[in-house]
Amino acid sequence: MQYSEKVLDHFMHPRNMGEIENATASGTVGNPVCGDIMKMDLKIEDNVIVDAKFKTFGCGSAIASSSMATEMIIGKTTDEALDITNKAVAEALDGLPAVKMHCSVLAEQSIKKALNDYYTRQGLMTPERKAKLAFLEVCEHEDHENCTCAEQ
Amino acid sequence: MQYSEKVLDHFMHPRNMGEIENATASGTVGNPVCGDIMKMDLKIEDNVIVDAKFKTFGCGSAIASSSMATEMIIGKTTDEALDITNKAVAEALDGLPAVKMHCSVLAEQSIKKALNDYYTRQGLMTPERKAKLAFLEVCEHEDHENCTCAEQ
Amino acid sequence: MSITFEERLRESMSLPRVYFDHAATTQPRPEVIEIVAKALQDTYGNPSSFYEEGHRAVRLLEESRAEIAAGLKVLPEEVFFTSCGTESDNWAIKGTAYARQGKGRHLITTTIEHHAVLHSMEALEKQGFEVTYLDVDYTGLLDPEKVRAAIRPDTILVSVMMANNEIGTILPIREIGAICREKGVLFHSDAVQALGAIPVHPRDLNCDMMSFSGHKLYAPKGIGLMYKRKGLRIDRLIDGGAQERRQRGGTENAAFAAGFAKALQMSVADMEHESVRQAALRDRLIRGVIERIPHAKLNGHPTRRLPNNANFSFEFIEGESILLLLDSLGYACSSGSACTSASLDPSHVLLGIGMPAEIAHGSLRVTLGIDSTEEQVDRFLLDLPLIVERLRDMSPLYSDFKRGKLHPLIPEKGGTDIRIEGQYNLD
Amino acid sequence: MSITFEERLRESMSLPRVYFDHAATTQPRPEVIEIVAKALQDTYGNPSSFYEEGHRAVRLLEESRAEIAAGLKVLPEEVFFTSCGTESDNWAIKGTAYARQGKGRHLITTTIEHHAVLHSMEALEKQGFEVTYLDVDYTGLLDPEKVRAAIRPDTILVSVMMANNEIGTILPIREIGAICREKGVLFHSDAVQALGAIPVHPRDLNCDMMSFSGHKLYAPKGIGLMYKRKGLRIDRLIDGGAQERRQRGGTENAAFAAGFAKALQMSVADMEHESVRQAALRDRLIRGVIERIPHAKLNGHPTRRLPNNANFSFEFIEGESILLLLDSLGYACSSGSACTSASLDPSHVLLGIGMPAEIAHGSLRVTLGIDSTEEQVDRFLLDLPLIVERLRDMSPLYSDFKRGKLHPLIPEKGGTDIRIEGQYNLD
Ligand SMILES: Cc1ncc(COP(=O)(O)O)c(C=O)c1O
Ligand SMILES: Cc1ncc(COP(=O)(O)O)c(C=O)c1O
Repeated sequence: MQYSEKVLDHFMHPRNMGEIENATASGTVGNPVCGDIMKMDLKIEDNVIVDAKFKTFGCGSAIASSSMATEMIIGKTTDEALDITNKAVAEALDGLPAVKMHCSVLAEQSIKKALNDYYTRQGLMTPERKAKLAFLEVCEHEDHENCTCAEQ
Repeated sequence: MQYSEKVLDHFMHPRNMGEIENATASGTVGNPVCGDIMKMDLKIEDNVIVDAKFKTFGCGSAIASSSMATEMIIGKTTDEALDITNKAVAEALDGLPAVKMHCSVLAEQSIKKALNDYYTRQGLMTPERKAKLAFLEVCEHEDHENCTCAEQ
Repeated sequence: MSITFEERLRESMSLPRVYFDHAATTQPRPEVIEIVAKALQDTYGNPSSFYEEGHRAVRLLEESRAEIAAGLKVLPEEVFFTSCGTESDNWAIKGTAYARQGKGRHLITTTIEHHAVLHSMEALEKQGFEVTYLDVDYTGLLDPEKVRAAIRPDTILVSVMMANNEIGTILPIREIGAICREKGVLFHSDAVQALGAIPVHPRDLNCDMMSFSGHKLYAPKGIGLMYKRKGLRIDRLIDGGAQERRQRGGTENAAFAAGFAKALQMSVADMEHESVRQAALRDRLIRGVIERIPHAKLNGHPTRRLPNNANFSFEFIEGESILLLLDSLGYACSSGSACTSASLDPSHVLLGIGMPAEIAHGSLRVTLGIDSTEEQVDRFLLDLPLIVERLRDMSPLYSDFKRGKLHPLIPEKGGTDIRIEGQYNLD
Repeated sequence: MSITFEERLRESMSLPRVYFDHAATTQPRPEVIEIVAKALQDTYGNPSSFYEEGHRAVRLLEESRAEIAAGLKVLPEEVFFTSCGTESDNWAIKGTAYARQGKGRHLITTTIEHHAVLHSMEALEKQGFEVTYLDVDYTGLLDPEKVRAAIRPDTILVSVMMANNEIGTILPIREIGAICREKGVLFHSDAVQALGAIPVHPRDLNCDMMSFSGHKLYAPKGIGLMYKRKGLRIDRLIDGGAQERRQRGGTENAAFAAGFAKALQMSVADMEHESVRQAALRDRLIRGVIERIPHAKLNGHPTRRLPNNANFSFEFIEGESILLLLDSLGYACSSGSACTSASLDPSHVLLGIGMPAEIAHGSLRVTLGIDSTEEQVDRFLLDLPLIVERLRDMSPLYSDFKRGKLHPLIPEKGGTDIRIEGQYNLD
């Protein structure tokens, strides 16, 4: 198993690593038992993500995926960010090894969890948005059996 | 599996190979199905083996064993020759590989078969001699199951 | 002929040795040894390791796999490295049997397979599996229709070798494979002797699994291959780590894998030329032997045989003594397969093609290789008749024949397509 | 400390790489490579062949076997060559199970064995055998009395490793073997990690069978050994020709056998000196790591461990990312056994010694070798704290801890003999 240059670059030089003081919204997914936790902080102005920062406990591809994810959402509207899939994150990294695809899933979910927080708190939740956030129903109660690391 | 120098010497330069015209006695043991046949011709004068010649169809150690056997019996009385064991033949050859010990058995038996021929035809058979030749009872009717190649 | 054995024995001291046992094993090509030694030195990482040295090893391993796959015209993920041809045979047969025993417990093979196959089958028989051993004809060929007739509803595997290691006969495995496919039965072929000598493309040959071994094609001893069709699941023989797509545990021998890839690539590149060259040498050898030695016959198929294989029977004499005298004159040959040389039984292959034991004991296998020359063959044709004559002079069977007491089973003028009938009638 | 990771990253470009993963595999010694290359070239005959080239090969093979037997203080006929440690483990376990199933179908092992053992056991379980997996304590030790208590009338085999490949703990196999002998149960030990590092004498250790692998002691990958007590009959794993006293088919890899013999002989000769030297380096490393890195602990036994093994847990961070950063600074290390690196699960060994999964994910194994130096250790002690710090800075768990939201499982000052209790209580 070997990582692409892009993954290694984002792992060695992570973009937007850190936390945002007084973030507009924040989302944490994963579980230390599974070996991955991602925390995504967003600063949102006029429905546009003006800043994003991550902290990740996890393997190289988890760190790279969160780094890449922040790059992909900064400057996007929240609804655009909501449409970013784990595949898009993985592709932007020039691919991930099969056993590591769940890292890109975590990145997608950490964004969504933060956006869920945002929409809910701002009273902006719509049925459409809710539908795109449906997975969180499971995720909120996640345990080792249901967490993404058991997915592949 | 490798032969001793002695075996190779007797194989490459067999002693007393051939047949004796008007041999006093002669014995053939073995079976082409088993891959070994030894024929031993003896010239006996005053109960002393004055000449012996062999012909052998068989492997290297079969040829070497018959060659060695002829050397061991020439000059001996028939009763002395009767006491020569396959172990003595094998030892004289500095040993035989375990799977080849039956070749020395064949050498012993070819001598005995010739001596049986001699004692019988000369009316010299005694109970003692008969006892030493007992194995021939089996050997006369030998088939693939009973022949010496099935012995080890 | 006025030259004697003793003279040739003296002369042979100053002659180079002649290696005529390429079916037993081959000397690794210099290019292969170089690659192996370099890999042992430079690419020593564990291919499963997660750092530069490991990545380098995994690259070497996977490049080797891809090169081999290209040579076989299969996918890299269909190529599995093993430790030898024997392991591949065991894995294919036992792995299939254990994985499919729910479907049935009947297997089919031939009487002339290598012991790796036969003894795997016997091990399964002890565990309650049932095995049908199909007879071949006197040339070593198997009628594919016999396979069709032997397949039962509970048949789970057919295993038929591609080319026999003793008599060189090339079996009609494509046709057998087609029948197996039609009947929905898995088909394995031991192609250890074929690879490198003739084209081997598992897909074209309708094989689900094939076994190969490096040391028959100028790679080292201790590396084998298994081709296993994509998607086919059988049980593991060697359980352990996640190596070889979790199908075969054990830290990978990337050095020998690279050696195998190089050897195969070179053999495939040489094949067109070498198979013609070796077949011409082989035919020169066969013609010379049959012409010069009375009561001699070629064993195996007269034409449908490996380009490097000649196997003879000489009446009235025994095989090991031929080998010993050949060795003393500088030749490395065998009387059958190397791995049974400690056994006293006549070759199961020769018995399997219907040869009586008394003739089967007197066989000689000569197998040529990339280093074999016309000069070597001609030298051999000078020496072999002296050896046969010398041993016949010692043979009581030959005396009997000379005295008219024994009717020969091989006619005096011999031949390349003789079926032996009957057996000795000794009085 | 004023030096930064980025500075060290730039500096490391001009530094030689440091190989600290000798438990995964080793680079063959130059003397070994030379012997192997020479044997591939000169001793290419098939050891079963009946002529000079074959005799030369069999001599090399048997001399190698005798040399190894001398190193193990056993008889040459008790030493069998295999293709790897994994094959030896499979053979010992499955071969015993199949041969003795008439007597019983129960086997005993531990939870911290290598996958070669564990997956062999699982394969047997699928076939209706029953396996007891004994727990070890938090240091990796197994109380021999637990084995006694687990033995039943239908127990046919106990398999307990001599030294663990991840945490380096040396298990009391002599005592376990004595109990097995007393109870009339066969005892196998996987000594793959022990051979070459500490004295291994199967008889003294009351072992009926032992598994070894060449590549852990500076011989090539692709050769293993099995010690099998004289007279002990188990089933074959690889059926075939008459090689290895009819116990293991396949043309012998005499070249690697000779390499193994050389490597073992050199390791035995070096052992007294090297084990002291490496243990001193290891202790310097352990002390340095625990002193310089907060919330770090040594895994395995504090003293009863292989001289070359150090295994750490670092709280709040994950193992693979440590390895990647180490690799970038020029170090080859591992987080557990190499053969499971593709897996996402935390090490079964760390779980087996009772470590909670959240800590088990953050482990690092450093294993030294004959080429390891004090300079390398000191360089490592400079770099590792930077790496851990960098990853903790990225870790949301560490933020939580800093904010007092998470109670650490490893105390700040760390240690070499810490038993972790409880698990995270995340809100
Ligand atoms: C304890 C232990 N057993 C078995 C093995 C397997 O050895 P091999 O890789 O030679 O199959 C290893 C190493 O991989 C090991 O560390
Ligand atoms: C037809 C055939 N199958 C299998 C084998 C076994 O190969 P290996 O010696 O690599 O185990 C051989 C040669 O020994 C062979 O000729």
